[in-house]
Amino acid sequence: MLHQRGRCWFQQLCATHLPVSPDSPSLLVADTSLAGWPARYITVVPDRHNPFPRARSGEVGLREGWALASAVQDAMQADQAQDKKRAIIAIIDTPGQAYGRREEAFGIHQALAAAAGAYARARLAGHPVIGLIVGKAMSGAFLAHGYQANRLLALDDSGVMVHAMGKEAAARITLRTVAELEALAASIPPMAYDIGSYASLGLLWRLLPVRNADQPLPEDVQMVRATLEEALLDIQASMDCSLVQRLQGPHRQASRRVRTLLREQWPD
Amino acid sequence: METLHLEYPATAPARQRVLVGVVASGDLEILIEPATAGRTQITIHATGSLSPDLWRKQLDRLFAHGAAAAMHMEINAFGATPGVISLRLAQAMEEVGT
Amino acid sequence: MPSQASTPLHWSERRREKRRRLDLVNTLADGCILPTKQLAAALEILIAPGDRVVLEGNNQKQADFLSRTLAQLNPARLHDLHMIIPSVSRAEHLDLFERGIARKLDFSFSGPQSLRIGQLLADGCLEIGAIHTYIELYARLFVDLTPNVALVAAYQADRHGNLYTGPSTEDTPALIEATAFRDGIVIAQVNDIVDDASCLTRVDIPGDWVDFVVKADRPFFIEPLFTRDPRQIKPIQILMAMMAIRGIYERHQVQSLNHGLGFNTAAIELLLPTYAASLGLQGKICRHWTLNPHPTLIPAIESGWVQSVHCFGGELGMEGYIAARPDVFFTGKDGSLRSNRAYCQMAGQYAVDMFIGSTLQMDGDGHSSTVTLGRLSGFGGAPNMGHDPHGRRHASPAWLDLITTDNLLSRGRKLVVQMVETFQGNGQPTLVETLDAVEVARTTGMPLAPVMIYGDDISHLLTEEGIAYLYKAQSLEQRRQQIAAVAGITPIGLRHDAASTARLRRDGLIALPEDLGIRRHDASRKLLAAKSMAELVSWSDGLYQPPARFRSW
Amino acid sequence: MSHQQEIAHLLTRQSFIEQGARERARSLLDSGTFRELAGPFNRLYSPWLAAQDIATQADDGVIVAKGRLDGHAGVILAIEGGFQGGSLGEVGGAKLAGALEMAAEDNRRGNPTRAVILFETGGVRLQEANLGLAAIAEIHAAIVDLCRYQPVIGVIAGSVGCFGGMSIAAGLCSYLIMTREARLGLNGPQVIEQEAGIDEYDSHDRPFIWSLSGGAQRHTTGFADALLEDDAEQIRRQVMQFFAQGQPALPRQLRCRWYQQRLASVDTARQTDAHMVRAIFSHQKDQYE
Repeated sequence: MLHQRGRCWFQQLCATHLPVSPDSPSLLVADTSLAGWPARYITVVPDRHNPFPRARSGEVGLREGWALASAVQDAMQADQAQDKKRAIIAIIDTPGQAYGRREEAFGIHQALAAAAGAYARARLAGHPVIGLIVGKAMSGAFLAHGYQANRLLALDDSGVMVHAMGKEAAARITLRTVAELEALAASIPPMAYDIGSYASLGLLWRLLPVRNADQPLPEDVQMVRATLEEALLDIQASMDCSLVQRLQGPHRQASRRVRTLLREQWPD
Repeated sequence: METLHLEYPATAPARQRVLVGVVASGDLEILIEPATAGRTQITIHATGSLSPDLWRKQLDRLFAHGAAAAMHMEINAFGATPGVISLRLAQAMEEVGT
Repeated sequence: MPSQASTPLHWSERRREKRRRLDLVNTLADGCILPTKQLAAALEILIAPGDRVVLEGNNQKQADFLSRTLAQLNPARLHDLHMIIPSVSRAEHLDLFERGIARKLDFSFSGPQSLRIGQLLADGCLEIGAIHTYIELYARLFVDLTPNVALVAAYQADRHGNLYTGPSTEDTPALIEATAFRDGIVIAQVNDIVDDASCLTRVDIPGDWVDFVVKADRPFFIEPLFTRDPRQIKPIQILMAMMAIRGIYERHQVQSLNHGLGFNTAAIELLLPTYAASLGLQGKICRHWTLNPHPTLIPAIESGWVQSVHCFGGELGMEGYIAARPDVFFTGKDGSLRSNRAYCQMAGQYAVDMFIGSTLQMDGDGHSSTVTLGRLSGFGGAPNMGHDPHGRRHASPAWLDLITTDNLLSRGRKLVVQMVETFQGNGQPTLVETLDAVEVARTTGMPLAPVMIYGDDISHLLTEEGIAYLYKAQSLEQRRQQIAAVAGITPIGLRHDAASTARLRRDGLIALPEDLGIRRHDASRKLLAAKSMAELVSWSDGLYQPPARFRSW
Repeated sequence: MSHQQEIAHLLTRQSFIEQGARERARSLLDSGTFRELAGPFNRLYSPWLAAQDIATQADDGVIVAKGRLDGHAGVILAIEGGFQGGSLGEVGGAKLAGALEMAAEDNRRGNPTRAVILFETGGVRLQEANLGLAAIAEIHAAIVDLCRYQPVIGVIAGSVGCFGGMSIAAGLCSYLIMTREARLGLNGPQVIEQEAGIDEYDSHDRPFIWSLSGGAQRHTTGFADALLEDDAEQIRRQVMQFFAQGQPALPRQLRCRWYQQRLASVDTARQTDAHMVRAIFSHQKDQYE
């Protein structure tokens, strides 16, 4: 039932919501508010009737990619003339992008690009964008849904996981056993699958301890909402719409050094 | 990955920096920078099947006579054969201009 | 009463036995056509325990329906067969031994199955007659290994047994000839049966020589063994190809030749229209070829370098191109290639100036072998082409050029070139103190070490270090010095000393790239006439159609 | 072109695919203007590969080259497919993202720097997994940012192709140039076969793979804007022409409604093939919403 976390947290956080008619049953979209600021919540959920069979378990597939892009673009369009750009909150719980023949054939890369691009443009246009990881945030699916946020938050829970590829597949591709992969992950933080290691990379703005990530207790929901509000205020206070605050982690020294060198050497 | 340091007598400093090759499977890259006259220092980082002893023997043949320019050389190799190593070194020497 | 002369019977035992077996399958067959489903039943009758059976396992074409069916028969009824298989290349070839259907094996080559042959031999499941060269194995079919049964493959048959063996005729004529004309039984699997000869593409084997044809359950397996993707050619191979062209082809004016199947020789083929052309060598070298239809030869053919190519076998995807170039290739009236391994091997042995090949190991004396520990591979045709046939009497410029005296009674010499990198990609030296073959001979009880090419047959050794002109060696000791001088940092190379290398160089006994006017720096893929499969297709005017696994479009 | 002309052309044309990343960058920039930043002599080795005993390269497989593109300030970002399959780790990813960020900053300061990305990549380097993924997200962010000022042009030449998170980056480019040998897809054939089975995707069937993700199909179905021969000069000219054209009227990534409409018409009851994809995306007339 892991993949129902997205739906569950969506429902908890959007208790009094204005449901937006979604482009796809695998997408939940609601307009509500956060700390008195308008907010659109979006999550991808399993849809066992999805016409694309490889995207029935909460994967981000062709329909989901384009629908995410629409949901974000529509919000941008609606707020185009507004000073108060609504916050966009991506609730993330997806086992990954859809792996299939139809997906490749009909250009899933473009669908995911549309989604990632829409979130990035929303951020640049001044929409506060927050990514809340409540379950799996895997690979291309995460790139399309959430990774472009101004702030990333994650539940501190063993069911929460960020990675570029599932363990078994990664082992096969790198010609290692799962055990070898796990041993390596223990000493190479970016290879680890647990959210604690991920947090050490400095990409998360906040790691949130909850008592029950699957069936959140009222205090869990309360705490998460309060942190989302904090994140919103932090974004608004920072006056910065880039991703620069992700670069500060102790394990991102090389990322910083490269940028410093580029800046030094850039002028002609 | 093995790391190996070698040092050889040399002539005048190399005239320029040089980069050749790519660390593809069975290949290597060589980075050369001028050094003070008289010495060439070589650092090798290698994965693959060639033993440090063979690396030394291969480079001895090219540099032990001391006729090459003085340089700092760094080699990054990924399973390169002695044949490929000598080909890349010849390319590098050609570009250094000795 | 005058006894009924037993003599006539005595003199035609083989014929009588053949007749007896054929009569037994009368009810199964429709004339010479065996129904696909009846093959197993028919084989059980047509083959008897202890028979000598030649099975067409070729370099490329495989009589795989026959071999698969044979391997499934009941070993209680059919056992102790003596198999003759030119190329042991399929798993079921060895299942025959594991299951007890066959006992003894004579063969020439066993690339992918070489490890398992070694194991079966060690387990006592298999007894080896001998490991031959191709032409030697065919020769023995006409002497002391005449088959009782031949199991062969063809593309098409008609209802009278006429066969179209198509571009990949390969070994079929030799195997059938030896069987059919000494009252053996010839069974051909075909992909397709047509009514009569007028519907056949052409007749390669007359129906008289064939006893049965059976339509296979699926078309025979064929391997595109000689396709080399130009993308995989490395600068080191281009350097060596440049050295070969300058230091051997040009120097000796090599006009007729055989090439092995590796990337080294593919590089040479692709440098002809570019590098060799820039040396003004077109028309002077590489005019006549005995080799499989290598796709990498297309640019040289299209540039007008090549006058003729005779082939051992075909190559998948080259059919249309060959059909459109009948001046170059041997083709039938129908336009398709006619290959023949026996003739092409003979041509490669007697009629060409040069053989150039490769090996996994060579020792300090120049003996080479592809047999390594645990692997009983044979050598196919390399030893035939890779030696100087003393029976040759016609002269050619290259053959004469290897004479090192001015004595009118000395003979010319074929060029036998080994072209190897001093180390293999796995970091193992190619030039070794002792061939693994020696240890293999010791452990398997072979009378001699399985040597592919003997040191005294090699005229040139080409490594990335240089060329050793071994035909000029005045003594074994000098040959050893020459080999060591181009052996880099292998155990053999470490034997050399700088003074003797300098002397060898001065005396023209070895040549380094710089002696040939080649700068290592210039060894670039830019010199390749085609750099990808797609470019080969363009060179062929769209006639070459590479197999799917070589396509990147 | 006659066969003889074709042969003459084969012998004289300058292959782009054959060139390494540095040479490719050089061949696109105006002659004599190539200047490499954060180059190999800065020795930006991947800290993570070395820790896993894997060979490293001094530029981590990504080249940042500043120079002039038809006289305009430009930067070329070229991925070296020969090193670790063009995979992106922390350093290489930071070079790409950082350079694009600098180009956007230039534009904000009134200096209209242009960028070209030469893709040759399998995506995230699994040995640096989450830092590669994070860097790719930053590359996406930077492309979107820079696209506000200048077209960003992507070239996929081959032979590695463009996969994984970097296929999304390719999808964010204003224009995409491909050759017939290039492939563009989110998931690599091997991974799809492993995840979904050989009936879904046969990773050994090369014609099938190219029929869906190869340059010709991607161009026919509108996922790439130019299909060119493997000719460095033709590719250079096309890059300049796209810059001269300016921003596309409606970039692919903004055509949500059109793509959603087209996908809704797909009969997902049957498995798809190249022909079906061409039929679905052949309605180019209504592409502007």
